[in-house]
Amino acid sequence: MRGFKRIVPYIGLVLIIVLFSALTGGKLLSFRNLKLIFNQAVVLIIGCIGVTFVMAQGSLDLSQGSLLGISGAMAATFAAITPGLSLPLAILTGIAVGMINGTLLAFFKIPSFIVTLCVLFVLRGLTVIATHSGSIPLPFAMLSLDNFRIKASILVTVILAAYYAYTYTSLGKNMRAIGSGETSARYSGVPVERMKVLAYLISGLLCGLCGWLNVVRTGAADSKTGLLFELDILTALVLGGMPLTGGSSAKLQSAIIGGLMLALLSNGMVLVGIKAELQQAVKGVIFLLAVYLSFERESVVMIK
Amino acid sequence: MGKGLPRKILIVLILPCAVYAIFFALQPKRFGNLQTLYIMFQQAFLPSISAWGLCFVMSLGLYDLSIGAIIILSAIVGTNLTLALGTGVGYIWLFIGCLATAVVLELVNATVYNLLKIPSMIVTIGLMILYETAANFVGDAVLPYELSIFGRAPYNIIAGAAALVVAYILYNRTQIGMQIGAVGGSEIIARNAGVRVERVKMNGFLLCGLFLGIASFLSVSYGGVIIPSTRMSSILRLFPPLMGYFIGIALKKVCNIIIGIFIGEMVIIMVVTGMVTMGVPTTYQQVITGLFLLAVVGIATKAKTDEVVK
Amino acid sequence: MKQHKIFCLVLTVAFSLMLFGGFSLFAEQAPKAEKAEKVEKVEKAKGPYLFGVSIWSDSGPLSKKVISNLRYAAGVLGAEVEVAVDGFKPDNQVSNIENLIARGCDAVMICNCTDAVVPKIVKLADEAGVPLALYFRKINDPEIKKYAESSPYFIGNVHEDEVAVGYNLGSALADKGCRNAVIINYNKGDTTAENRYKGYKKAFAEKGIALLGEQWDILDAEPAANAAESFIAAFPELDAIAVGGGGGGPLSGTIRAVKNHNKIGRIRITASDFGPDIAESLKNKEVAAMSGGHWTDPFFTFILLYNYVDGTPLSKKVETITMQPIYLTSVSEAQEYMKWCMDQPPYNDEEIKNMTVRHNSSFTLSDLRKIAAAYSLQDVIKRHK
Amino acid sequence: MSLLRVENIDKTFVTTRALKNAAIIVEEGEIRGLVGENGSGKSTLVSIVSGIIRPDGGRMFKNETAYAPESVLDAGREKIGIVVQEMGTIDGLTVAANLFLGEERLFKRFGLLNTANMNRRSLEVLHRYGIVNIQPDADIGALTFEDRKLVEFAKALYIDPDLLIVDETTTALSHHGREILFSELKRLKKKKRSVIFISHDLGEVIEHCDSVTVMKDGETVDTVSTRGLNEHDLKELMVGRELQHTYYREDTEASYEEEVILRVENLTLNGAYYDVSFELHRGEILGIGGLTNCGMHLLGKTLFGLKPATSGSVEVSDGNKRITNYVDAIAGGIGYLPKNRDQEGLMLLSSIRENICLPSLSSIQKRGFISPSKERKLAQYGAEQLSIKMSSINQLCLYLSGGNKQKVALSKWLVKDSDILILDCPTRGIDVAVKASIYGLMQELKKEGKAVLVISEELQELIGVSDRIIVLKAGRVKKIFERRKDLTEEEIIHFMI
Repeated sequence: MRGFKRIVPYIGLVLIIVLFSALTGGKLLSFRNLKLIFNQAVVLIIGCIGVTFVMAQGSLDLSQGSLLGISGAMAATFAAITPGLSLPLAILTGIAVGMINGTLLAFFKIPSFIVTLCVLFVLRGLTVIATHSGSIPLPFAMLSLDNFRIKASILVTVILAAYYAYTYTSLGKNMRAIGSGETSARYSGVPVERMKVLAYLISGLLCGLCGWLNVVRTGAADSKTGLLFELDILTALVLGGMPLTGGSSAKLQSAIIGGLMLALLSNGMVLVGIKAELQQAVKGVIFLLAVYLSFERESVVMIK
Repeated sequence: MGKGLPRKILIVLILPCAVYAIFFALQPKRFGNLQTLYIMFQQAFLPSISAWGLCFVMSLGLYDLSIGAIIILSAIVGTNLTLALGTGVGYIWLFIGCLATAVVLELVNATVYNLLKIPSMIVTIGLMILYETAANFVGDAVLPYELSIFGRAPYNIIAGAAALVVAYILYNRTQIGMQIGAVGGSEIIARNAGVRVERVKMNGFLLCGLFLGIASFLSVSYGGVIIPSTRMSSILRLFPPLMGYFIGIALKKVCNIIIGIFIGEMVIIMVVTGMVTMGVPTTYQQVITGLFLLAVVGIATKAKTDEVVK
Repeated sequence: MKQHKIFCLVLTVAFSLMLFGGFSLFAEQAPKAEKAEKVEKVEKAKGPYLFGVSIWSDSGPLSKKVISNLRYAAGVLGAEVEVAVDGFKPDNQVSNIENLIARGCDAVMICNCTDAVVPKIVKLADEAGVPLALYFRKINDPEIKKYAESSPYFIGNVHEDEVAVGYNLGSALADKGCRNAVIINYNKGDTTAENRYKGYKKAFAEKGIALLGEQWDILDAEPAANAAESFIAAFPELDAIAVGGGGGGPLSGTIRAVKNHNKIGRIRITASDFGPDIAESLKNKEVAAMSGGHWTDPFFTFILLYNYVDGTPLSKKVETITMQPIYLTSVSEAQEYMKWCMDQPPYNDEEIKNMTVRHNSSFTLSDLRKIAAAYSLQDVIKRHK
Repeated sequence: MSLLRVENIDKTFVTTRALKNAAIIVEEGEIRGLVGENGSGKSTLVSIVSGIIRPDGGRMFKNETAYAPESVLDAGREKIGIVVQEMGTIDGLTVAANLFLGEERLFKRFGLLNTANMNRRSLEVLHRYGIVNIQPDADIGALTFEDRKLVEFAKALYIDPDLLIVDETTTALSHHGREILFSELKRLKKKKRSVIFISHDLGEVIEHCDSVTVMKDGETVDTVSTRGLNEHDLKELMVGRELQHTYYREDTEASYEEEVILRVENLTLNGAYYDVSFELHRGEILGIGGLTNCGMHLLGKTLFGLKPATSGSVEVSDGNKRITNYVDAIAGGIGYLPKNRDQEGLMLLSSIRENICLPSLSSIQKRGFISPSKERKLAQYGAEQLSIKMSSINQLCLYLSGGNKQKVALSKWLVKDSDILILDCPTRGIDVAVKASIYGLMQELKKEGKAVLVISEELQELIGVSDRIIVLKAGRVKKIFERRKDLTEEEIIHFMI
């Protein structure tokens, strides 16, 4: 049964692909469209990967939406000065915010739900200020950076690096250990506080990268960029089978599967021509169903 | 008991008084007058009522992210019901409509949570999307002015105060409230003591629905119009009550959470109104409110060294 | 171990995707692929035309009316409309355009959230060879405008002169003798909101009205009522509230606040975007003047696109069409507006058909401009009475 | 007619067989002791009797009528009350609310709770049992553990039970608390009520009980009268005679190398322990004994760098490194087995492999890369070394028995090759066989030249394994015993209390 539950997200992904390609007469799997889905999923997947590190510890990161906005705004602002500065600044912004999140959680012991929610507010305000209450266009020259191969290599690099760090290094193992049992992990020598800050740092870093990718993709940093992105990430991860409690059953694959699934759904429903007003409902039902089937009740002591 | 009480009251009043004093000092002409205070007092009720509802769910250790969608959908159903049923004693229909819808929706929340046995945060996100869609299909809520007497003083204060009393009694003086506290404290011990945990959780959601019903009734009376939000944007309605709840939790040691929530909402509204009157741009308001909340919660949270904080 | 295998599989797929993607990039540049694409297009043309619309929301009076009106017009012309919601977020706007093009839309239209997103969208349309037009918007940034106009697939845009809207409403306040005003507006940073704000400020400066305060990001009735109450309490001298927009909710909330504080007659309100209860807001003269009914704007964008797709473009150049919103000042006007514009389409089937070259070979761009410029309550009544 | 008759009760927790054909008969007006090793199934048995958990099979009769409680409330209706071993009160509620949890309807009037009445009743109840220092409207979180236990005791008593079950409560109680407890038991007996009393303090059991039932490995082995019974006989019943001689070390001389491996100087943690100094040598097993709250458990945590001391120092001789946090401690070669295994010792929701490898990750990684095969090998090696019973190293620890859990918790320090092992209650709640293997392991470590520090509440164990025993009383070192043949518990206890 546990084996089955583990592969529910994969089955879901395959089902969605089969269903939608049947409904669209194969249009879904045309190269053009696959590229589109990839384009739309890149930012989400990278964002999800970052948050995976946080959720592996059983914490939440809800600050992503505004972080995407502010890092994008920083990228665009500095791109106007020198295009070369945009990426480092977006990433630095992410790291700084991650540091703040992590420090407030680890050392001030404020629950992550509250910390990241408050930071979400603060950053949204800062985004609006940074975009001068509007939007900052990117130099035209940088639009060419929205290139499939650049994005593909960034995504593959991020996936490989994250997968490596998550699976084959003490970093990832320590983080999952914190999710499985913080006290036991501490008593086994896991530097819990450092790991917590580090997880938010990674999450922030990758979100900064997302911010940059997003700006390059749209050509604009807008005051509304990334609004509710944190919920997209949360749903994608949960859809991909990520347990909210974290721990050793938290898999990095969830980020990829979930991100792809969400992008496939959005794209597929437009292709099939489902009425716009109904698309959300379809998503909601699939979401609940997927979690219902994949949720590992036996390995959770209490369902909150 | 008696001896600590004055001190506690004093501590509780420090926060709102300090905020008031700061803005009064900065803007004595605009902020200080009684009317501003009166208006802020009225405004604090609306988010407080939702927060009281939320409190019953959050006290159980559960989340309800769908409250925004529930308020919207109940207000829309209630209003359209009223308009369809005739408007003689319209606000009674409106009240019943809003209340019944909200309670039914929370019943759905609780049932799905109990049946599917998946975390409440996930359940309520999923259902939030469905409620939003439903609301969008029903249409807008447009309440005629004659039916919205509960949107203005003193009726809104009467309704709000009644809700406060009800919330206080339910939370502190009933079996349901006490059992909610017990299950929130320790599900296992409560179960061992013979508390029927599933039913208590159900009750928590239903009570939340009760207050959301009142909140949606007062919301539509106050603003006159409620337009459905889609694409999860109804979650934006969750934040004001949630902020008050956070402050309520922070003040828990010195005052009852129901009253703490109201004080919290009052303080937040003072901060916002204060900034409006000072002419602080809206964007800075968001930043300042966020930082303020973080500061209050940060100062009040004193986790024990060994405590696990997620 | 099973996990590992599955993950490896996914990785392989990702890799191959990347590789193939890379190839297809090459392939696209090669002439061969272009041919293939053209063939595809010819096939599409056989079915009814499909128009992709990316809109900010699918709820609220304005967006709902836009969608229903477009669907109606498309129905008359035997075309179809595919709607995608973007929430005014740049990334979603780009994704929507991508998805709509992938859906096989013959043309796409969008209300862009900012000028800055236009180059990307134009680029997408260019690459796919799908005509694109904007509604409710004009491009302010000269550089972006130049870029967009250089594209063969950018058809044009339809917009209202929002600065003029703000100015007119601001002047209306001045005419009523108002001296101290506040502005309640929706999203900070939104082009339309900012333009209306500019118009108001211009009018206030010219007519000597003091702007006491402003509050942004208000999209619902209750926060608007909150803000209005705060203003009323803080500024006893207040005699005018300008509501920048937000789809009717904020206006309604503001009216309620003014009513609840018994300031009717002492505080004048102006608003853009009609609320859902238009007649009520004018009944007791709470509202000095309001503008709205501009939901026909996307309809003109649609006509532009339809003629283009049908092979009879109205112009070879990028065209900008300007139209006026409807101003309402009295209950009777409101009732007529409801009757003639809301309960029945402002342009009937025959009129819509006459706006296409297919049904009316003498139809030209200047005709369309005239129709758009003439759009007003009187115009609609005159035509349909 | 017996008050309670329990027959053939079976209970299995996932993979652990907790009870096998357990049976007990309690007569009216009898105080029955229930003794047995940790993990022998005492708590499980009384949990079933009191309705906390349900049995897999077997029957129960109360007053010769079938009795199958679905909840504690059911049991309460049948007049069976229990004071559980763990925390049984809920933070954030008042004393009164805890006292009447699940029984709130008693105070309902017109749907509301009359809290004033509830407080009054609570005060009455508390006073009735001589508990005068607790206010009913106080938040229970503000009380000490003892006071919270007394509230639970009052909660179990106020229903006027026919049968009261007291599960291992006395260790948490002070002299005053115990007096309250035992006088109440006497009163119950006088009223022809019965008691099941679980305690590890055998002397206490013999003194206050009429008869005693012995449990071992989930079975009820024997029931004997306490008249003329001595502790030694009772212990033999509990442990089983055959294991007695292989259980502990056979040598009777203290033996360790000269080299000091860990030096503790003037260590003080206010409120816990004061001015503790000692040296731990290579090849030494050093025991620390005392009452539960004598500060020795916190001392263990400080040595491992988890609880910073107020003053004084802990130094690892290897490079004279001072230990101030747990990361340094592990780097200095210290391993720590906490007392609370399920919360602190193991990640229950992780696999055996993950648990065993966690502290060793830094040593098996190569330029940041941790090879899965190396990890597997390490875990396999660790698991085999202690012969952990499992389906595979990928099994979740949640489903292991107590003894195997303890082995996993120990294994992670063995594979880490720690020089110094701090074991806090290493044999708590595990069966005899595993106990023996842990003692054997300690001796092996000693032979390898490692140092072991055992913190234990069981004196017999300390005497059996240690080279030296440090006795703490109220946080201060009272006496250090060298290993010798005729060292007795009595001699040590003298310094403990």
